[in-house]
Amino acid sequence: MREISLAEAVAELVRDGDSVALEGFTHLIPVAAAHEIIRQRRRDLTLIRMTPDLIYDQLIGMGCARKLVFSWGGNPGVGSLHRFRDAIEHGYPHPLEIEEHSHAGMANRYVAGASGLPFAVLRGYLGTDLAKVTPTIRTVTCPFTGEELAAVPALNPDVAIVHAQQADRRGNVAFWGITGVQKEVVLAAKRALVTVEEIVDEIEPHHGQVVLPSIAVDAVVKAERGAYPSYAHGYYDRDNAFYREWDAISRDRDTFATWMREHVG
Amino acid sequence: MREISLAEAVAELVRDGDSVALEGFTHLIPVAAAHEIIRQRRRDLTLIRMTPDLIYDQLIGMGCARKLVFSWGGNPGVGSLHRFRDAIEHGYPHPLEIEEHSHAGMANRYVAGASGLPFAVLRGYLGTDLAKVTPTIRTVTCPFTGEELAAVPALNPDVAIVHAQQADRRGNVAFWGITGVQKEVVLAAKRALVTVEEIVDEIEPHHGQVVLPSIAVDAVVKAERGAYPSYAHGYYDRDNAFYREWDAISRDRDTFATWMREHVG
Amino acid sequence: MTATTDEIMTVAAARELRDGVLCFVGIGLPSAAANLARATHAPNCTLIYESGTIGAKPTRLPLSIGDGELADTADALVSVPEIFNYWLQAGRVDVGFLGAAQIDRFGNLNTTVVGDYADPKVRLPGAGGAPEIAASAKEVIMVLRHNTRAFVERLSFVTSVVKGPRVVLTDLGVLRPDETGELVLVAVHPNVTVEQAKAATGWDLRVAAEVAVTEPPTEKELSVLRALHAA
Amino acid sequence: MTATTDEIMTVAAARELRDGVLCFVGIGLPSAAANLARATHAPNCTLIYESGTIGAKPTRLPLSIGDGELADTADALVSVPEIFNYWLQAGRVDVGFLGAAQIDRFGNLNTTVVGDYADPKVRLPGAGGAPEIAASAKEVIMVLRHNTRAFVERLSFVTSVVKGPRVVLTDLGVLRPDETGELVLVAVHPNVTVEQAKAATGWDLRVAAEVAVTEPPTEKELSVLRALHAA
Repeated sequence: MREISLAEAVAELVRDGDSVALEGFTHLIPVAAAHEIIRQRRRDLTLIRMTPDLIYDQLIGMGCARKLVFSWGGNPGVGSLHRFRDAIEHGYPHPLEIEEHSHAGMANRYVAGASGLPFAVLRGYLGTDLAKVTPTIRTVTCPFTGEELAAVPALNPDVAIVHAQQADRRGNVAFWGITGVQKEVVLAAKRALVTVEEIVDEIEPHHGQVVLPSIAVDAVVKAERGAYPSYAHGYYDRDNAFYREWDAISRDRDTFATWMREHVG
Repeated sequence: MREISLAEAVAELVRDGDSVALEGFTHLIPVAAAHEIIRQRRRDLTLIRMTPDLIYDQLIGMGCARKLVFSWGGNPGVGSLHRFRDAIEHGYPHPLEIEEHSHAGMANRYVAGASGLPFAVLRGYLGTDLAKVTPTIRTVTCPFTGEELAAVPALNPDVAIVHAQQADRRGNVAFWGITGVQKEVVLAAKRALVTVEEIVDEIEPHHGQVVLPSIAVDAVVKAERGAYPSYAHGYYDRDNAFYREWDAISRDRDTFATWMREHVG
Repeated sequence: MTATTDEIMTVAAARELRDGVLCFVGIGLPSAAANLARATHAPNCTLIYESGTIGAKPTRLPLSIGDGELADTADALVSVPEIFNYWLQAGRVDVGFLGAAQIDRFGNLNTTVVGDYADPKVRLPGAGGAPEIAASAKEVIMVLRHNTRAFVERLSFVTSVVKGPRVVLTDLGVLRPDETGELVLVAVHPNVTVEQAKAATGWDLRVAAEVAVTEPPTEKELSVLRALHAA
Repeated sequence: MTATTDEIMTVAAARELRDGVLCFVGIGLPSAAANLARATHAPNCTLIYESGTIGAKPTRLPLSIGDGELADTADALVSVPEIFNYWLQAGRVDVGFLGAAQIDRFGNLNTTVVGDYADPKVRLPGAGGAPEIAASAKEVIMVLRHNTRAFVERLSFVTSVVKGPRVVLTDLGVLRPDETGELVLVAVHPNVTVEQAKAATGWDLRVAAEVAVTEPPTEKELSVLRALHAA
């Protein structure tokens, strides 16, 4: 495995204008990598993520994003994402284009992307206004039953970024606990960066473990506590208090800017 | 978990005329359950399996099957399945209807079945004669790119039967090693029977482990060495010699009948 | 113990959950109600969270749908695509629990925007798992606070269309659909009047011929609920 | 050591595998060739078997595509749907290795029946993974014994249509497609004549202007191959 720093990996893999998916479903959110993207002042990104949360609030608030592809944008268990809302409601710091799906739609878009298919089929969106405002929701007819189902196009981000608990020295990556769509987003993306808590000699089995073989990944970088304030199962807990504090930090534009300058740089 | 014998489970869950999928990809083939079906003299079954091997040779040779849905019918590493060939080539012991797919098609049919979708989409069968002889291969057009892809209907067997290494006392089932399509076939089926090597207090994690929660399964039955002569990773090895011997046993109708009477009953 | 209106609503929601069902749980009030049910009259319910935990048995209420407690106590952990495709879409879920910012008289839900979609007054989180839970669960239980901002004549945006039989639990009472699908007030909580419920509804709320009064939370229900919150 | 014709064929096939590629391996001769390559000039190949093992490093040759040895030595174990969807169909596979009962002059393959489909003379195993390997792998290497039953003017059944660039290794020589896609004899193995190859082909086999002679297996190649078989 190539030795590389997080700064080098982001510099090499994430470019202005890219579509970038940082995934992690509550668990294992790639916070360290998101902060590195902010420090490197990437611009015009199409940010993709099922659950835009604090890191996307930060990326949007710092002006990195041109567009957001998502299915649920909130601070889980707390409330609104104020930078996300400010961008959509008031165009601050600049207007944000959105492409909005349901969780089932987004998950299946990644599955189609990972599978090399142009689209995915699901029972979804029926009767909702989502299909009216999102042009990437269409229908397809079953050639056997004649039933009409929803169709969504594959997602193939330029870059996928995820955080995992472990990699071995050959670059095989292990996640366990809640593993979300991490396997799918990595396999759907053109380039993949994985930050890990720890590099180990041998990956030990764990319940619900997902292993990505090294050939699926372009760079593996050690980033201890790289998912904080989210959590890494077996390493550290979610800092629920910080999620609550973020509400006050992010509510005001200046408070947010000051906090980012002091804590992210 | 309900205490039940294999004979009771098969009597309750497998009925004449049912579509029955016994899966296990080389590893964990549910041999004990197949033999119980033969002993209970089930008839007119639609047998479904990606890789009909010795157990399907036996079920077909003993006259249990009316139809076979499959993608590769051979004795892996050895050669032909002679009872399968005798049924197709000479209609012995009676004619066998076949519905033939590729592995990719069969795997996706189970995925669609497990997902509650009427069909699956894949890049497959292009230019082959399979689409000419198999009416369950059609096409669908991507509503985004206009690309034409293959479509196959969902498989939802009446009964799925698989063999696993362990179940805990609440009926959660654990497979590891090569897990094939076992999760999908169980979730696609109307009823599911799992035989296991061992009932344990607590399922320990293993590399590549798949856990089926108890609610996905109708009956869990202990059947030690229930996959022999295939293997159960961590319990016993594949009896490669028996696979070679089967070639001679199965080649002749009478030798086969005698062997079955003596060894299965 | 005196119950708060939120506690009465949560207890009423928990009571709707029959034992033995497979329940797809959203975070917040639905999670509190489902776990209260599991800890009292419905110990054999299986709880599924969209994060991929099946059969989670949390002893404290998770703050998010992906808390480690859910993974630690689950029978099985699966990916998010599997939860939505193999579990929800496949029709295995008996009961879905949903909240919303807005509801209309037919129980359709809005969690997307207040105001115009392109230029919203309030941008809400969005759909999440709700449209497919609403469509695929055999039965949907909705929980939301009763006021005219939430109970509206016309939704700003239809995020989810609820299909199956359903019940709506509020901090004022209980609503169930009649044969046309329109929600009817069938019960009020203790010390709540029918007039209060009507005044808190943005349309002309239909009222059942006989309006029941909710049994107040028992000591057991309240103490278990508070323990779940405190843990 | 004197090499058998099967050994020469297997060694020739192994040499076609460039180091570092991702190779989807069928059982039998392809598996022997791929593992010989990994043990000699191509140590950084990643082998995928359709049973769901990625990066298997077997020290003995598996009898079937699902042997425990493959799982024990793999970097990752995935389900069969994942192997076909996330790995093969996604276009990650550089090289597919295929055998067949029949091949035509364009490299199309039959593994289904000899004779009529509805009333076959010989019922063969069927498609397995071959149609999608043939279509999705960037390059396909075919290995089969050279005789007029196998090399036929017209296939009884088209099971697989090979798309990418390809090579056919037989026990007599090496065939590669020209610009029209027709297979041309480009090399013969030691002690094999062009006439023998032509006589073993069921169509009028085209022959390259210069027909090379295969380098005989080295001592190293033979001893490693035999050790793989013996282990």
